[in-house]
Amino acid sequence: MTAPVDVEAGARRVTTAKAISEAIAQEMRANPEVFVMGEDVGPYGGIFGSTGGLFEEFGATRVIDTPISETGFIGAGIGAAVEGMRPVVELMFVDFLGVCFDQIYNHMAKIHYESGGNVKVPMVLMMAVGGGYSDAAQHSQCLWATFAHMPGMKVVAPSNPYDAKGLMASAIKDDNPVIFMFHKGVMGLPWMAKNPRSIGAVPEEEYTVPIGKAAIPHPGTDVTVVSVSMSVQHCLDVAEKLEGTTSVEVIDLRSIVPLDREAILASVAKTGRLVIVDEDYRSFGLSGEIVATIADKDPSMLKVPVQRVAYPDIPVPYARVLEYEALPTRDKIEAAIAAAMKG
Amino acid sequence: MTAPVDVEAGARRVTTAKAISEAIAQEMRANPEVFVMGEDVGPYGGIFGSTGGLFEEFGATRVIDTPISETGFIGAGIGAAVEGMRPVVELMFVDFLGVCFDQIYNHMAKIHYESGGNVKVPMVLMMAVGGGYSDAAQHSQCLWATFAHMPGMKVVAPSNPYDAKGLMASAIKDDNPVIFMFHKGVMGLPWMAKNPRSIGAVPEEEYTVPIGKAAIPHPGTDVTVVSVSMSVQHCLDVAEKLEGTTSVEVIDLRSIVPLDREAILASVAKTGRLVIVDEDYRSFGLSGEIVATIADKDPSMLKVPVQRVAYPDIPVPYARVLEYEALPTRDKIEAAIAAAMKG
Amino acid sequence: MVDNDMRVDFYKEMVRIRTYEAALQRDYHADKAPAWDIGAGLIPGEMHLSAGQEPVAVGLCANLEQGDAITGPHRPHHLALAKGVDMKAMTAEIFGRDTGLSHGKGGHMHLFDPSQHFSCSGIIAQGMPVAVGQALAFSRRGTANVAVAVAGEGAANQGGFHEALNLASMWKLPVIFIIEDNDWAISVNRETATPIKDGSLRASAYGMPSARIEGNDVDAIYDACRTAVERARAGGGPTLLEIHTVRLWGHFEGDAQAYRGDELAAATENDPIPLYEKRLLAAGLLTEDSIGSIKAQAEEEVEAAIAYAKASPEPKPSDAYLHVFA
Amino acid sequence: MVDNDMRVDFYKEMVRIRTYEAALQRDYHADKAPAWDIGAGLIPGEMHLSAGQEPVAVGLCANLEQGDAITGPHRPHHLALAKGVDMKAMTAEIFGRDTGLSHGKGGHMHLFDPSQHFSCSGIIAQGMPVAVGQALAFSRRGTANVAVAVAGEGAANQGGFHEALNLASMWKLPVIFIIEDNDWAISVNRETATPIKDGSLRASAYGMPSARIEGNDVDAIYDACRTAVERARAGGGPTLLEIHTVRLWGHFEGDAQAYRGDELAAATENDPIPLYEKRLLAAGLLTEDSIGSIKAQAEEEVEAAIAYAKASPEPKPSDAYLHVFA
Ligand SMILES: Cc1ncc(C[n+]2csc(CCOP(=O)(O)OP(=O)(O)O)c2C)c(N)n1
Ligand SMILES: Cc1ncc(C[n+]2csc(CCOP(=O)(O)OP(=O)(O)O)c2C)c(N)n1
Ligand SMILES: [Mg+2]
Ligand SMILES: [Mg+2]
Repeated sequence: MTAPVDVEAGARRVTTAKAISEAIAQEMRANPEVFVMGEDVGPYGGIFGSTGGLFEEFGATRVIDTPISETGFIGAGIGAAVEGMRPVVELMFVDFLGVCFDQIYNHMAKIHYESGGNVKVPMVLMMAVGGGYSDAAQHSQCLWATFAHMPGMKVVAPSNPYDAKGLMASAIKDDNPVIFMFHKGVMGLPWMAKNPRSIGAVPEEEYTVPIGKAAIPHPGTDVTVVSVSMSVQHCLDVAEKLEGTTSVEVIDLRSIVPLDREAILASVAKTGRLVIVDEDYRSFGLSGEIVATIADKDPSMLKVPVQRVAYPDIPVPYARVLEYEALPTRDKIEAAIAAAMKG
Repeated sequence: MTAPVDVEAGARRVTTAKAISEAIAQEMRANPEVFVMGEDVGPYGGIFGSTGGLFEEFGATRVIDTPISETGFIGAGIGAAVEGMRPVVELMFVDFLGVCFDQIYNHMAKIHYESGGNVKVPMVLMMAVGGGYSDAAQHSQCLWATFAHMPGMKVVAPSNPYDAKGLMASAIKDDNPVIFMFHKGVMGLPWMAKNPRSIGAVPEEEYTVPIGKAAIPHPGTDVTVVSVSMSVQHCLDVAEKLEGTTSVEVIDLRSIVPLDREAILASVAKTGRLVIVDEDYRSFGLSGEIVATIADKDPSMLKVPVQRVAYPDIPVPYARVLEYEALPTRDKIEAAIAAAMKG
Repeated sequence: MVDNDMRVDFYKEMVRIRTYEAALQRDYHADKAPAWDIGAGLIPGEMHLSAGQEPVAVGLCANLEQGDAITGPHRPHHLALAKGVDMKAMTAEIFGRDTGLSHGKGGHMHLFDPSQHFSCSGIIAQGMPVAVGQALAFSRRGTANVAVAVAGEGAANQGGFHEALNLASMWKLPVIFIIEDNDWAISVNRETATPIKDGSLRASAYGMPSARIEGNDVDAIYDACRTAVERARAGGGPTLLEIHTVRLWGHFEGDAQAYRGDELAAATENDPIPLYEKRLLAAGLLTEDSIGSIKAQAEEEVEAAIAYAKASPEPKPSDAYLHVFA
Repeated sequence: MVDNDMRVDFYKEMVRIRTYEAALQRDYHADKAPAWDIGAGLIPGEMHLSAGQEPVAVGLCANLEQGDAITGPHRPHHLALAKGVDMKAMTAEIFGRDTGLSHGKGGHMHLFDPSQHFSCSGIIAQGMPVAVGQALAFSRRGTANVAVAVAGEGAANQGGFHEALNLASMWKLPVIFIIEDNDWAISVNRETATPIKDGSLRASAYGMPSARIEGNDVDAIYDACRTAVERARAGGGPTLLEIHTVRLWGHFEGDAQAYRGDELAAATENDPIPLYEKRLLAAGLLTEDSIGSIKAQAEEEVEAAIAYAKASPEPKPSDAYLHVFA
């Protein structure tokens, strides 16, 4: 685990969206086999800005606007990857996985195994996740656990621009399929409310962030708070607020597959108290797996019940008041930390 | 929780496949709005026998063979259900969910919620699950956790003929979408190796088994073994074998959603030792959720580490020797129980 | 055939819809300042308005009865209003209020009115199979009702389109498939995504009758829909209609449409409502006065609906947990 | 055009494939007794054999080079053998051995031979988009290679068919889509599932050239594929070919085919290999002797491959954990 590289004051600060498109551009310059495909990834630059500027630099043969045929173009990405190209394919919203999931989990994820290691599928499938802006039940989910439950894909979900750039570079270089999930809230979009953490210092040069390694952006000793993606920003806000009263160790998983179980175990061994903050649905998902990771080893590590601040098992409602009732907000995180400290 | 109804010696014994088709037939006789739709559900009687005899009795208007268009006919089931019919739709193998998952989780599961309770989708989506006969990576999965992670669907998976008939009757009567998963190994198929438990006493008259209630087919005091579907048969074999040495309490979940958390908690409160046997993939699934259910309440209930005998996070391999390395077999269950007793 | 009374009604209904969309546009943007924040304001979230596509909804729905069904796409308001969905309850839904169609749970892309057999979905083309199932129910019950699936020209490249058309034709069900071809799928032009000019040709892949209707003319749309609906009611099976229409505004609110270039100006000139108004004026069916009063009446109804929505209570936070299961 | 040497080669290759399938059928059933258990024996699992469909594979692959790609369906053996996949490694895979194409991980429905750009999948129609992507790679790299997607007539009702054809046509890629129309999708007859008689008409939905080839005649199939492959190599884009063929045996082994009735007897009479043999005999291209030696040679090759498979070691149990990630 490494905390994000220290960047001097005055360093260039960019949005996560820009960090992602910059990583793709650098890989495209370095490797002619890298190309981008998806809906509105061309002149529009990606609905969430993940491909901004790429069409202008690389043109229509390497930045391909597709019909609304996710099974078709994700399958085409797989075919190109099988032949050794390195496609970066965008599924606009994770919520659309249902129209193309067979290509994803029965093909992209399994071909390498089914071929006994003879066929590689070096492909990045990126997608927007998350809610908080009243996009309702079909456009607001996280669903990382859905991918993570299926073997054969790496799954990453950065919480900030620095990690996003480094993880995208790693994902494109990886010989395996990588699901790259960017939360709309971390993209630093001009048209969405945002935490200042969605814009940050990012080196212009290429670098990688390793897939499968958690970060500890806020070390502490009293309680472990494990989270990923957008929710990490809230956790950090709360951890900073509680400085002086409660020493909160925030673990940013960054990758869901591989899951950095060692980082979690080491922290809980120290604190004995665990809060999990997860914007994906609560049951049968990430939060349960994290708890089980500890119980597999030694349940007595946990001094008190685990607090799961996760999305309740309800579809995402539209009205703001309903959606925020369900989202893992700072207030809920703070209350969960308090409950863990009391217990 | 109720153990399966006591049935006198000499009672009629049928396969799980027959029990399912009988439940459907009885509901079809009682309610003209019930109909069946899917691939090969007509004259063929369902690839796994779930619709045997229905075409002969009810004809082609109520037992409809479809094209290979799962998005099309599952969507059509939803439309019919929205208009108040009660379709029983078969997806031949759960592994095919990827070609129709949007209809399932974005429509079937969410319409009731999105409509604020104004539109019901009383539909059963049944499907075969499970491996053990070298059908490899695309035809051998369980994937109940994939459905269970998504809110809005009930999910049931019987382990024996009695429960299968009663759960199918409940599913058809239910006003909610119900995923009905039958493991090929519990169907009692003439062309597949089977545990004798796949054929059992089943009353001819109609009855229901409640959705959301676990059964305790083998009560015990030393260790809790929680399982579902086919694996329950293995757990019972092991529990019977260990009688006299270890007192094993086997919990047959029967339903994954709603999950009978009380039954699990009550048993673990008694035994302090937990083995989970799950043919679905290990990570981010059922086994983690069960552990978390305990840690949410009181991790100190667990005297020793949890043993998860689950499908490892690998695609299902073809060769028998590879597949059985991965499957939750009796040997592994026995070893896990021994480990739990030692710990 | 369309008669003069119908023409005036068509005009009224198109004005009503446009007035509605314009008012929503106004209120959508009103309180998103200073930084434009999609999640803020009285109407949060994505917003796909239908300006320019009114002739499709009006020409279609003039052929439908309350018991007929529509599954609409992410851009649903024109269809919902023309079908007869209650404007107040729909507006309250879009404003996220407890008096809304779904108590604020669904929002603009998920409008459900079972009394009108109306629904819509934000997932491209996925309403099409649902309409097939509604038609299946109608046909099993022996009603003469029809189900209509409406989707964009972009949606016609989605697998669900193919499967739905094939099923409906195979089972000869009373379904009308309407493709609203507005030339754009967000920023992707039809020519980038669809290799044929006349998408109605796709019907021949299923042995289904079809037509492409040019001109965005409500009269012609009415006639084509009438043929299709009559065929369906009479047991003659499904029809595919591709209707060339125009998207006057952005894909969603906030879309700067840089990708449209000159085409946008041309589109704006093809606004079907002023064009129709001119024809009806010329034919003496409308006068400046009657136009004024039609518009005033529309304003009144729309503002009343918006006022109703604004005055309605929000749902209770804990209502979020209701309605997961029946 | 097909010349006489080619005809003899076609015959040889068809005999080779049939001999292979018959031998697999024998060994598949050999040790499943006493109760027939699908998971037992030397070859466990589902088994979809291709008897009757040899003309498609042979007529197609005679036009292909090693660098061309095929994505096949759940019924892949004829295609794999005709494409040049090594018979020994393929057989060892089907027997679940460590010397198999995939070390026993894939099995009969998941044969991967990257040297021949051959793959297949057990999920209906889902190989079709993958072929489009292979063609995309070929075209980006400027090779003259083509990609072929093969699927059944049942698969042509799946959404993936539609999306793949649309993409390939839109991007004018070197893809040949082959629909093997054997009249059946398991127990569901074409007439129950597909509302049009000539499925090649579906190509017009994408502005794509197409043909339906009747007669299950390898010569005609060769010619049609040749036209398509040449067009693709020359940059002329994709073609859809629907080839009427016959499924002589059950959908999978163990299928009693009660649903087929009289049609089965007729199908059996249409076995393409004896018919072709008769023609070549009549034309003097074959003699009873040469037929005998062709069959003997095929037997020899096939039995050697099976012997190789049987003699090969099984994978180590712990190998199950290898190859999840590269
Ligand atoms: C399956 C799926 N893919 C992508 C999207 C994102 N999306 C929403 S609207 C849209 C464009 C739709 O174009 P069209 O069908 O022509 O309808 P229009 O917006 O023009 O009315 C896209 C791509 C989606 N909602 N669902
Ligand atoms: C998406 C999907 N749906 C259903 C199946 C089950 N299935 C396997 S083969 C088959 C029939 C295929 O028919 P066709 O495409 O005509 O090929 P054929 O078997 O005749 O060669 C079906 C329904 C599957 N494998 N994948
Ligand atoms: Mg459009
Ligand atoms: Mg077939």
